[in-house]
Amino acid sequence: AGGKGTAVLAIDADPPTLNLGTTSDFAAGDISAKILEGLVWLDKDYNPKPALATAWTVSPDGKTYRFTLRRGVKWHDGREFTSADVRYSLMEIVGKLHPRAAPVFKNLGVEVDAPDAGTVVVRLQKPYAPFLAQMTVFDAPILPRHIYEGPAVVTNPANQRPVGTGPFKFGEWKRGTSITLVRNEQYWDAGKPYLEAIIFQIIPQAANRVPALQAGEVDELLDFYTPKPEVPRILADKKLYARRGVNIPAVYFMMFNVRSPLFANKDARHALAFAIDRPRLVKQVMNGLARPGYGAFGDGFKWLLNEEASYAKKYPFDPAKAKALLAKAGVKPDTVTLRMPFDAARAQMRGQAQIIQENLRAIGLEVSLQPLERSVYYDRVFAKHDFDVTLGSYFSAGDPAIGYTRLYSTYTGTSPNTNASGYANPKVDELLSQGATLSDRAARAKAYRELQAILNEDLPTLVLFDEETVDTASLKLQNVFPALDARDQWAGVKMVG
Amino acid sequence: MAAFILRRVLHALPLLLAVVVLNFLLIAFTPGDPITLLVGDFPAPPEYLAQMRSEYGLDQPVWVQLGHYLWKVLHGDFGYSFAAQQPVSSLILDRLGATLELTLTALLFASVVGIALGVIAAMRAGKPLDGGIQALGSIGYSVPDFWLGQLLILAFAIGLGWLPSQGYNPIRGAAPGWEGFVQHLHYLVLPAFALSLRYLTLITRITRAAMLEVLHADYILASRARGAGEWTVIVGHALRNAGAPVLTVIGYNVGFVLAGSALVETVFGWPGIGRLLYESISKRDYPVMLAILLMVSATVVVANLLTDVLHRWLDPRVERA
Amino acid sequence: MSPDTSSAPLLELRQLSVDIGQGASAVRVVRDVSLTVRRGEAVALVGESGSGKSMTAFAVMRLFPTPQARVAGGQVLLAGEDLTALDAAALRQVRGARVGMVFQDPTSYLDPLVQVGKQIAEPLRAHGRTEGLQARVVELLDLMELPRAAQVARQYPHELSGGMRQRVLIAAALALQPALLIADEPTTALDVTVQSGILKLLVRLRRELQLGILLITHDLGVVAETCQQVNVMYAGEIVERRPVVPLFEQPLHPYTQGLLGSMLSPASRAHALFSIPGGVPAAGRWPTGCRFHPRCPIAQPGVCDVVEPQLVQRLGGEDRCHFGGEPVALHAWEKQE
Amino acid sequence: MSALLEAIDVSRLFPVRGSGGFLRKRTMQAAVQGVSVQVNPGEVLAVVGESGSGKTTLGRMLLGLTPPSTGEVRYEGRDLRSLQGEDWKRYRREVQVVFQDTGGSLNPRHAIADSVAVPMRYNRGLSAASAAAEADALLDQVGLPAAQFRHRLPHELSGGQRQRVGIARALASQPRVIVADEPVSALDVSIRAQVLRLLAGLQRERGLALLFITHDLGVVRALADRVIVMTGGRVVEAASADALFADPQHEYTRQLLAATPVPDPRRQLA
Amino acid sequence: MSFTRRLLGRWSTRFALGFLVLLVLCALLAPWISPHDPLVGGQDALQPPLSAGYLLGTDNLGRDILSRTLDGSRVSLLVGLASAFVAVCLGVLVGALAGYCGGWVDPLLMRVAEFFQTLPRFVVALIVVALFGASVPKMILVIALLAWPQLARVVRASVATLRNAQFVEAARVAGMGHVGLLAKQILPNAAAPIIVLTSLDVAMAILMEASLSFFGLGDPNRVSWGAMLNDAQQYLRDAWWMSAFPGLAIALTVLSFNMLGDALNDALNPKRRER
Ligand SMILES: Nc1ncnc2c1ncn2[C@@H]1O[C@H](COP(=O)(O)OP(=O)(O)OP(=O)(O)O)[C@@H](O)[C@H]1O
Ligand SMILES: Nc1ncnc2c1ncn2[C@@H]1O[C@H](COP(=O)(O)OP(=O)(O)OP(=O)(O)O)[C@@H](O)[C@H]1O
Ligand SMILES: [Mg+2]
Ligand SMILES: [Mg+2]
Repeated sequence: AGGKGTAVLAIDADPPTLNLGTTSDFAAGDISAKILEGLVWLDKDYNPKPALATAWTVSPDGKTYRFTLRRGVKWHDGREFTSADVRYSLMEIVGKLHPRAAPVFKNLGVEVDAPDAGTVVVRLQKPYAPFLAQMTVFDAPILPRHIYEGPAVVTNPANQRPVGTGPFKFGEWKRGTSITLVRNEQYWDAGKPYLEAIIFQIIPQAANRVPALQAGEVDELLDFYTPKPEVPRILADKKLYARRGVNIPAVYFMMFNVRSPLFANKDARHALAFAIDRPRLVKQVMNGLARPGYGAFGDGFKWLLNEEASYAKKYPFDPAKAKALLAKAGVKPDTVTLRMPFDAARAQMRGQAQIIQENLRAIGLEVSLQPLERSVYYDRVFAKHDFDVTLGSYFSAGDPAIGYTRLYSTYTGTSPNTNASGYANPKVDELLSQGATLSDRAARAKAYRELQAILNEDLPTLVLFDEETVDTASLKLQNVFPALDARDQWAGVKMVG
Repeated sequence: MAAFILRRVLHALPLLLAVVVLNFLLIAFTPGDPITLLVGDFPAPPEYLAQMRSEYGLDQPVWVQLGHYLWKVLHGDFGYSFAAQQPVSSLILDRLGATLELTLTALLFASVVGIALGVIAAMRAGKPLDGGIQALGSIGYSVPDFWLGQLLILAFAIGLGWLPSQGYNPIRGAAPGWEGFVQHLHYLVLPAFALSLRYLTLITRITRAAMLEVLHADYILASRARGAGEWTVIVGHALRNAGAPVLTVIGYNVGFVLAGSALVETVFGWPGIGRLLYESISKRDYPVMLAILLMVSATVVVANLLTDVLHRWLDPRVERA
Repeated sequence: MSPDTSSAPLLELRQLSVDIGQGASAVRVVRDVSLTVRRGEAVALVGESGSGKSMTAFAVMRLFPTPQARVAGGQVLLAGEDLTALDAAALRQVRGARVGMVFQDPTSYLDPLVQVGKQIAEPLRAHGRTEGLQARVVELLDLMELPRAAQVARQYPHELSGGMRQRVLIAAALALQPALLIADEPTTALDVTVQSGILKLLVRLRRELQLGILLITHDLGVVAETCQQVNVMYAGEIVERRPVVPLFEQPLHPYTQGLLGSMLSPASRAHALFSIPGGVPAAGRWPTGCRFHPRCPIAQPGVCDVVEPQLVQRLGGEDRCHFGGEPVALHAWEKQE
Repeated sequence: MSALLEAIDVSRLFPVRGSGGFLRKRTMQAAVQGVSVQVNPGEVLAVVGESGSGKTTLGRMLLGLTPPSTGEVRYEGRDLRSLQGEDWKRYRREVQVVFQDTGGSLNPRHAIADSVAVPMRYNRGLSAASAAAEADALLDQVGLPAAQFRHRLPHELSGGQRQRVGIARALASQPRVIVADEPVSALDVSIRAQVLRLLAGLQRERGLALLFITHDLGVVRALADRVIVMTGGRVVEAASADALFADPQHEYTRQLLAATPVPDPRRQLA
Repeated sequence: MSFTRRLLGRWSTRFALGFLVLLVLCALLAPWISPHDPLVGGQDALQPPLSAGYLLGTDNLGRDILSRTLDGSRVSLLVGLASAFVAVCLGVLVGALAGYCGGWVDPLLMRVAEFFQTLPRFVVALIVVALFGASVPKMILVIALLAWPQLARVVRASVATLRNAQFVEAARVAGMGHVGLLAKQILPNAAAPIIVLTSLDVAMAILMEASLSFFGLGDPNRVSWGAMLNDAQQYLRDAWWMSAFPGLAIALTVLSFNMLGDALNDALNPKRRER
């Protein structure tokens, strides 16, 4: 009772787990964000809003966070939610197992105290500007201690049928077909949620998703699942609401292996920046749903842009200049073949790679495209560094310090999605650390501007474009996408008609 | 007969063992680390990776892993899928029904229609009808099935809107009872057709050839000389004698249909084993891959066995051991 | 009991022709063949391989081993009724019911996948009998002098010996007590001892059931043992026809004489063996004039290679030789040697 | 007189898949059982018997195509198994075969002159040119004028002509013994006589020994000096041809004689 | 009727042969007859067929479909012919050995063949190429490795029968050795099924390459029809020409090889001559 309507949301595949504390899988986040909650959520302007925490204070040194928890919240199994759950979740699950948060927690030396049932105190060993932004359900979901306390978190059956505090309860998982959530009658925000149920429908073939949306079989299709060429069709459809461009910044880039003799030379890197037709990439690969590369941190965070150092100024499309630079770097035309591995599973990479191949051939560089299965790709690029250039894309998760730092900071390990270029610059490391720890935004911006000046010149990585997103929903759904992340905050969504 | 089956099963066991071992080694010696996929797109701390690795036994030497695996398979345990965090057997069982439904429908459709068309073509050999069936058959056999699937969706689902483009059941739930069943059948039509077409045309061709081979056999003439009607002659004698090669083709192609389901299920979003296999390949889900490959191989072996048994049963000349 | 020669003919072929192929490429493999079989009479059709014996037999029931073949002219009268005028359904009523047919190779003419009992019962079923099939099958197998009839009925062709298979074929042909049995080389594939058993059986059936038999063979020894009338066929035509005794004692056509001469007898020695030189020309490539003249010892240029001889009545039979009435013809081959 | 080619107490077993049983239980069945024959130089020995009596198997053992299970085959007094190198080659060359199946015994893709030349090339080691010349001569000799027939493929010949090619091929090795396995039973009456005459003539002219397998007593009478009669894998009677026809000893021989049709219409079957 | 007359008697065979000859010519001459560089695009993306300068239109990166289709024939034919060749060599060798030697060799080799036959071809190819990376030689090898058993079985059956054929025994009595018997007497007479299966294997290999490329597992440095279809997937509704032409090219090529196989089957089989 109370809810009305069942919304159908498209996803691409069965998620590996619904325990958001251990995965950054997109579909898992899509589903679990309706079941679980974080301490805060981020609105469209990156502002933290109360979720399980009703209020918080930050100490002046930026090292201590005190959260006041919402009272009277019940887990879906009827147990009371307390600060012990928060402490357990942050220390034992998120801090240890979350692929994004665990390294940060470790780096910051996070300690969590629960002085009373309604209060949690988090202590960091050094200040970290985006800390609150990382307390969302996606990076720090709060999980029930009474269910997880025990030996193996990763194999806990609750990962398949999670128990949370969120507006929807887990219903049924038909593998390969759908996952159904039902209304949480006990939800703390009385009256919400408005929907009776949510069905996540698995549509594995991308080409079938937009037709399903247009036919009304599906009520929401996020950008992540949408084939780019179909976007104009969506935008033209009067029955659909599209949220365009409000998104969490993400950049697509080409990383140079500066260990290789060729790209140890800055001129060669510059040559490629001049040679690659970035507007064409945007137009033909992304169907216009992107902005040509702006600089080391893209153009998604308006507060830190450094226009002086931008690519538009430094590296306009100019094959002749590129050729000259190559010659200067000592490369004879048509003598070198670059190896360019990329992740075969990502459709956009192939198109980019082919255009880049074409652009570089025009300046006398042959490129051998090497699409690899993902784990092989990780192994080749991040562990073995066996490449000349490679394509990738990193997601900022709402703050440059969370998502982009790993592109440039000195890194000697072999983990995937790190800085594989081999670029190491103490000055850059220093500035990155400032950007992450200063709490004053203006001060952070200064650090990032300086970083852009250095990085756009050194160019260990060439940012190709900033992705733009189009998240779509049927007009039958109201109040969709109030949060920065389109997957978040579905308690307020209503269904009409 | 029982002894024959037993002997064949005994023969099949080393074969299946070889399949398991080869697949295991094939997968084990590929570059790359499945754990890196599992943790997602952010750098995870090495301790965490190590913990995961030991959790799934991936830190042991290959031959130890193989030994463990064989031991477990012998006990009917196909391991634990790290990508789905479920026992492999329950994962497969979940999907088995859908695949059986799809492949059996496709097989049945292809066999019945294929044999009928083959018989008709053979009886009209050299006539326009035969030419038409053969031409359509050749074309059906030549169109790549993934492309065919897309064309079918484009034509019948998106263009004409007669049939759903993908899925297994209406999303908001099927109607109860009979009506729901009919609704479900709508979802079955396109994938079953796409999966069966190549097979159907193959059966048509083989049936036609086999029928031509026997239609002029002496015993057909003899049967006609005894005044037997066309139905008796065609079905009672000709088809029966043409049955062996047709049966062989049907039986020996079960494996291809199963393998083809990987493609068709992916294109049509059918929640079956084929798609599970495809997904598990891209996720490096070793245990699932291994189990499905073993299952497919075992199905092929069983299908071959059934074919032989049926062959023996149909043809008294094959000695009964 | 001697055949009832006075009665009306059971089977009468009138000027029967068979073509293979269509239009311009059609080849006439049987031309203007006439012959007669009466009740209780065994009539032989002999000749070398390729002379058109089988095609003649198939033409009776308009049932050919190749779809290209067809009856091109003439009549087939069965008890006075013209079978060539019947439509397919009516013809089916004749097949198996009024005419039975037995073939050369009992193995290939039995469906390997069907129990022989079922095959024997097939004509019964095909003509609407549904009851007492089993009993009739056993009865027929008994008639064929097969021991343990009921058991044999349940066996498959490959489980039987050649002689047994041929008996099964005969049983199936006789299931509906047809008046006429066409037997196309029924013993060629069999051992001599088995052959003699089958021949004895046919002789018995002919007499006991008043069966008319058209026996096709190339073995004159078999003819001598079983038949009353003999038709000799060469290159698609009947070249001589006469009752068996005069044919053996006084053959008029050189071809008949040649055939008789090349028989092996216990007395013959290899170096003295006789053979007709050359071979039957391929169908359609018949020589002009008399079709036999290229192999004929008494052929005369200007006559035999120009003028087609006609069947001429003489000495109680007919023959197709320009010199059949003249003394040369009587000892044609001796003069050769 | 010492035998040229002889089988001494040979038997040959073939596996028959037995019925029932758990795992494959092989039972062995004897196709030939304790048979001894001698072929003397220049003599025609006929082997008669019902179908399946082991005639072909015996012939194949004498030809070295099937090894005997027990007993031994000797050529010029020496066990085949002990023949090595040159001796084996000589045996190979001097013991030849003519098969029954005129269609199947010639390679359908080879012109007949090539088929005839094969034994000259391999058994006698002639050069291609001289083999070709000799093959032509042989074809002429068996009544197939080489000029006309040399390039024909087997399917372009009649059965009798094909059988002549088969005989020419056997002669091409310049053998001393020919094993002829039912060489005429597939042929038309008139052609049969041609082939028999040819064989008899060659045998006389070249002093060939002939082992002649058949089930036709007429053929035996026409050709043979001595006869052995087989049933069920055993020799049941061995005698000179004349003696056999005059006074058959074994019951089966008598049956065989009685069953042979007599071309006398006055003695019709009753 | 002569073999060629028999072979060319049907219009379908003439069509198939004509198409294949054309295809081979296209493949050989592709660099010279292509109107554009198949790898170079530009701003003219998604132009429909018959638009200025592009007979068959352009793809999403502005590359000429006609030139790409022509260029794609090279990979398809290379993979098809080369893998069929490898498969035939392997299959004939193994089949001939098994059939001729008999004894313990036969069941051993046939078990090995059976083993490869038990593996689902496409799936194994998918896994191997996915895990070990794609390249044309690798694809050829994988496809050939999975295709040979069928040939081996057929060859073995023919050889085992022919081994005891009378003309082979006659040649044995004529003093021919094992190698001569196999090479000169037996194998030429087993050629019919080998030739027929080869043409079918070529078709199968072309399809397999296309399927793998369709899954994005082809070699992206070379144009192939399957890869073109893969590119076209997302544009199915907006640019039908992107998938239509490579799709047709695959279908026609496979069809032609199949028809050729059928025709050879009929022409080489004397029993079928008159039908
Ligand atoms: N299927 C066929 N297609 C073409 N010609 C055929 C066919 N069957 C028979 N013939 C030809 O018809 C002619 C007569 O054949 P038929 O079978 O009647 O001869 P036959 O006298 O019965 O010979 P045999 O003693 O060999 O059985 C022969 O010249 C033969 O070549
Ligand atoms: N290779 C073999 N394998 C198994 N059994 C065989 C083999 N060869 C012959 N036999 C069996 O041995 C027996 C004798 O056969 P064989 O061919 O020697 O007889 P035959 O006297 O030549 O008969 P026919 O007159 O029919 O040619 C038969 O029962 C046959 O089935
Ligand atoms: Mg005949
Ligand atoms: Mg024999």
